[in-house]
Amino acid sequence: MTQATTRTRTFVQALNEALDIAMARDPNVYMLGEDIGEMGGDFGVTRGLWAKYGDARVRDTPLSEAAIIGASVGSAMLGMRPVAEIMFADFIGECYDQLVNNAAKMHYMFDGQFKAPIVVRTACGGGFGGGPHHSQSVEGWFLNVPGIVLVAPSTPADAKGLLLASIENDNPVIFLEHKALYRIKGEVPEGYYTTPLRKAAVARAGSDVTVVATMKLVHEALAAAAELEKEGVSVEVIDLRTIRPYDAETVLESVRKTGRAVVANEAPKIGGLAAELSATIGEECFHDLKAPVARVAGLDTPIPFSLVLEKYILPGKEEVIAGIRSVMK
Amino acid sequence: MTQATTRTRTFVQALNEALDIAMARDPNVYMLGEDIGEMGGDFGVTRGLWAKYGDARVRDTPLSEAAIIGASVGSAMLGMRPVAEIMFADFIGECYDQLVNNAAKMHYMFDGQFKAPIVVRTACGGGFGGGPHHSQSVEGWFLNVPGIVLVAPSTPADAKGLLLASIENDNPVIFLEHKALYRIKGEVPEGYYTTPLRKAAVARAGSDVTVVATMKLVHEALAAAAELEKEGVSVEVIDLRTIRPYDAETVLESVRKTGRAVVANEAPKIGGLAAELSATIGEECFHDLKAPVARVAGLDTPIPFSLVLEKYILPGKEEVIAGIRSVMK
Amino acid sequence: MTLDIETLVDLYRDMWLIRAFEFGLEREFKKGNVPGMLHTGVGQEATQAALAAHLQASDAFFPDHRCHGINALAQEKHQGDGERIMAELFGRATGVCSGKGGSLHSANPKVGNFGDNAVEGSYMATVLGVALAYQMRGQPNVACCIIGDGTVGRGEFHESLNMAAIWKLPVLYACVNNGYAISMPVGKGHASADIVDLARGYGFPCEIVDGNDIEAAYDAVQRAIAHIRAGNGPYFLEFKTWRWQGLFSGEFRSPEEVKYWKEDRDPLKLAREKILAQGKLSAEDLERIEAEVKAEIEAWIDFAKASPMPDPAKATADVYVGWEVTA
Amino acid sequence: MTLDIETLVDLYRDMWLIRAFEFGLEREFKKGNVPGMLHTGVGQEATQAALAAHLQASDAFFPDHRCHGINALAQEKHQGDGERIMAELFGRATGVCSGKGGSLHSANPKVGNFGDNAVEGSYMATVLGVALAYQMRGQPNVACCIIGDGTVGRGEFHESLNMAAIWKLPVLYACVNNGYAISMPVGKGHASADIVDLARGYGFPCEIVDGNDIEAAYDAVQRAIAHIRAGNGPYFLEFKTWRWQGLFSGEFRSPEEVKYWKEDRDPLKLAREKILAQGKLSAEDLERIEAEVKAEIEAWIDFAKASPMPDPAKATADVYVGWEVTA
Ligand SMILES: Cc1ncc(C[n+]2csc(CCOP(=O)(O)OP(=O)(O)O)c2C)c(N)n1
Ligand SMILES: Cc1ncc(C[n+]2csc(CCOP(=O)(O)OP(=O)(O)O)c2C)c(N)n1
Ligand SMILES: [Mg+2]
Ligand SMILES: [Mg+2]
Repeated sequence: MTQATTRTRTFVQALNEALDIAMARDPNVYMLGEDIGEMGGDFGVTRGLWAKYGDARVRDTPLSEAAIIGASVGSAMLGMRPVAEIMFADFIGECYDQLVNNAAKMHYMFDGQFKAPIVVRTACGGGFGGGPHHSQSVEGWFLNVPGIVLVAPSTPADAKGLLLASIENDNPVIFLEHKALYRIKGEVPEGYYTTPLRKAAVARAGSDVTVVATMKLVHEALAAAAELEKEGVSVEVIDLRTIRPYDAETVLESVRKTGRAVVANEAPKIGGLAAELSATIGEECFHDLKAPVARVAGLDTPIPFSLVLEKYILPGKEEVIAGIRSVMK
Repeated sequence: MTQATTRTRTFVQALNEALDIAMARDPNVYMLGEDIGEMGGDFGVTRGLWAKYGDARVRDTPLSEAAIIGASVGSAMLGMRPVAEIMFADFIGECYDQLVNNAAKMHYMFDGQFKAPIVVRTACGGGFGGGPHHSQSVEGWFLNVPGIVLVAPSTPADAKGLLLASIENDNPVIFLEHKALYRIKGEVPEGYYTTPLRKAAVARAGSDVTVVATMKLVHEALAAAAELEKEGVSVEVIDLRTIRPYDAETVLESVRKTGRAVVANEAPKIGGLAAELSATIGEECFHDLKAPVARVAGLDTPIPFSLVLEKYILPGKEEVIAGIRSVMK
Repeated sequence: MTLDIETLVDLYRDMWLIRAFEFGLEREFKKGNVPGMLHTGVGQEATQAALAAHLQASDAFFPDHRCHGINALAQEKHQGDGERIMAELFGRATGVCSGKGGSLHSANPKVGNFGDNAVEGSYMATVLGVALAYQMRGQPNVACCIIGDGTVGRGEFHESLNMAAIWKLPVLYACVNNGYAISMPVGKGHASADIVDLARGYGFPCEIVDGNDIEAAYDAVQRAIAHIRAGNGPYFLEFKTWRWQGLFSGEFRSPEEVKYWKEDRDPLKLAREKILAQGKLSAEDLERIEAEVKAEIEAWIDFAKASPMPDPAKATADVYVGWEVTA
Repeated sequence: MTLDIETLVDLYRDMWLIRAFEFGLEREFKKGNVPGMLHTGVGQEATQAALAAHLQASDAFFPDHRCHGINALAQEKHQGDGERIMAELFGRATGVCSGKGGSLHSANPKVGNFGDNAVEGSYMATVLGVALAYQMRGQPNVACCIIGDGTVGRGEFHESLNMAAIWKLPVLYACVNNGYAISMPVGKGHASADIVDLARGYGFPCEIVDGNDIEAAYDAVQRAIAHIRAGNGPYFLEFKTWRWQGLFSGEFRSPEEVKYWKEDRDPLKLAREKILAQGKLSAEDLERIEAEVKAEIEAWIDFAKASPMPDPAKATADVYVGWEVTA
């Protein structure tokens, strides 16, 4: 990301730019999904691209999630670069077999003879009263699946750079777009660039405690860090960016430095990303840790509809602050 | 389990007894799945029950995994007690949405008005050259799913008692049957009894190190313990039995006593059960731990066909021993 | 066929209730009083009223995202408290799911409402089990799943129809073909614009019904349910209709199409004409009914607004039956 | 129709190769030399040989669990090394997937073999994408998925046929209806024992073919592929056939049924009769061919057995393209 010129763009606009650039650069790139054509998708991420690239490369599909992923994978076997949209991440259970047993395993089980370079863009995350089937964080469903790549941007600039990198990557990528971030704005470089996969970013440098966060919780962690700075606590915030396979090095280096770690992820705590990070930190930084790693995560429940209930179970700035305080004791 | 009379039975026979008893005790119990009728299932678990209970209660289905789980859940909403068989756990991706978004959430999202007391029996685990789609350990796919119960017996007696308890339980249970255990024998009490869910067992008492294991790895851990005993290392082996929600108390109590922990699970290491256990032990036993928690798990790969390859990536006794040695250092 | 005037007027009232419910709800949604997403059933009232008229509290129906109306009718008919559907949509403690479900997950087994599943079409599998339980217990009930034309794209469509057929299950498939799945026209998303073409292969009766003609809809549902209750297995009804509103809809339909459906094919207008043609009620009689229904809906909205929010701590209840959540 | 003698004899040889392959494999499996599970295609040779005869290396086919034969034919025809299919089944380093795939996951894109997926039927979705790539690139190729009658139960059957229809994709559905899915008779597992009844609604051509008559099968595949290559969209062939062996099969079939299919309807016997009827080859000529093929298969088995096991450390290669596995 050495581009000089940046403009203020929303997360959605940044994604849209990435798709436009990828489509223009490589005729093998095409998109498919429900209502992504003339309508531009439920969240407007593909807006304008159907008009520009036409029916054949911006393909509206029926409500057939398994067929969407199957078609993506099959075309990728022949060198196409499909970018599929699964409207809400919650629906990815409908194509779980296609992703886990076929896309993720194909390169391996066929001894490297096929690749499945697909990107599955999907809107995840809660906070808007979407209820149990429109609000989930699904990274936990795929954490234990070798072969899958999970990418999770938190800023418009990364959204663009990571999406371009994902489309170029030769592995099947599930690209998580947190709905609460779609409207945030940030400086986005012009033109083509990629942000490396499998590389975490230090979103804020600090020396007392490390917070490893994803997506919306990066912002909550930054807000928590700003607040705790007033109390003299220096918080380092690491934006994981790629969830699988993740950049343990950057995480561990930071924790070795600070000696304290909080992992923050919106999905339910039990069996989620926070557990994996905590386990790895526990293994690798055993002698550096001054306090147990704290997990800041969703409560172990489905996501209720009513906003007061939803707020109760999802983690936010306050929970991150509490997590930090717990490890500072 | 206070029964006096026990008999030697295989794991398969023990499961078969449990099904027979459950069918006899409660007319709401019925079974459905592919080839479970006259044929008795791929592994013979339902053998003889079709002849005894007939077509209506032992239902052969088409190759329609989503419909099998859908039918189970719908009937459970009206108080039936379906026991579904998904022939190989690997195929559960085909009904992932049905389990995760409907069975697991129904009680919650409908405010307790419906229950989904289904049991989904399924054959998991590797070691026989089954290849990438007939060998997986799938507990990792459901660890981050609140509302799901994961049960995983390691002995014939527990297989029977846990299956009866699962059928009686009011929650949706995925009942994992490790294929490598089907033919093992053990003492099994006669008649009806249940083994409590959500309660781990101390499979072997010890004082130097705790190994928390599941299914086949319980046996590997016991073998490892026997071997290390000769070297003067006293290993406590905990059989988790219920994987979600699990019995943290028994685990933590043991680790607090021994100060050293190894978690052993056949699924890939990254993002799996071993991570969850390690994280929780790290949080709760921070000051008791004399060494970092060791994870003994599968390598981060799909399961290859050729036996030499499969053996390389799956954990066994040797890997458990290495794990124990690493924490004894 | 011609319905007797009492039935027709009752149905008219039910249809009006649906429309008033949806318009009131939409108004409140736009004001920011209703969280989440909104999909309304305006234009599809005849189909919903016909189904509600024939389904008993001991039957089961799976409502989709446009079925607030049928949910409210069932609630009103069997428990007399339709306002609890409204309250659920407002996320209140008095809602049928105490605010946990919302628009897309309102259920109440006591009135036969087996709940929406917002993963469109997943309950095409669930409905099999409900029907199977009826069959195994020898109960003459019907399990009805209401699906849109778009939802037919899901693989479960095939698994469900096939299993219902081979097991002769008492399932009523009520396919509400309103021409679109969000922006996708039915003839573009499916091999046939007539969904029955995809259903006929399973060998049970399939019918196309004018979903905007309350008499035709009422009659078809009656016929289908009689067939099912008599133990003859599943039945498939495709209601041709059109939705007036719904998020992400307007811009993909021509002004002619909109005019045709709203002016020439409005199910309420058509029903009103039928009633007046019988010469037993006057336009004023109907206006009185409309005003009464409208007032009732406003009372429901007031009830919802005045209801307390759920206790936040309830958010961890009922994850597991009998077990507390520990994290 | 009658095939010319050269074609017929070639097909006879191919069918014999399949049968010899399967019998040899089964023998070795019983000796414990082949790990995992085994499903053979004995009895279904005509269908497989007909498909193999018409598919080019630049086409794609998805073989199912009984398709060792078609895999071997493709491998032999396009690369001259059918023994690498055998070696794969033995889990050897010389196998087409270096032992990583085995019986249920043998693939080789160079011969058009896009690999089995042992989650039965999942590739009904994958085939769409292969066909879509051909279509988008203007290539006149065919993507063929071979599915059993039982596999038709999967929801992807519907999603696949529907999407292939609306996008007019060059897909050949080759449904091998051998009457059973493990123990489930086709007429019990499906609403119709004729799978075409479930496929016709999608509006593209569907045919029932005598899968044990090599001439009928050859002809049907030719016709279907010509239709597809000409850009007319998908085609569905249902081959009626029967499998001799296969795990978990025998006990659910009556002795009469077994006798009928093995004696009266053996595709090899039927083909032999056709050849001899043309009067150009003698029984001895055919026996010579059979002996040659048999010897070749034994050589393949010897090759497989003599091949090295894979290097265990390769077990962590190729999980990700370009990235090493770290745990
Ligand atoms: C599995 C799944 N895919 C996609 C969606 C998003 N979605 C919600 S409604 C809808 C369109 C449904 O169309 P149809 O069934 O015709 O119902 P209509 O809205 O027209 O009444 C879609 C695609 C969903 N909820 N679930
Ligand atoms: C999704 C899935 N469900 C179940 C199985 C187990 N299974 C393997 S083969 C088979 C029967 C398939 O029947 P059919 O398609 O008719 O093929 P046949 O064996 O008769 O050739 C089944 C149920 C599987 N492999 N995948
Ligand atoms: Mg519609
Ligand atoms: Mg078959």
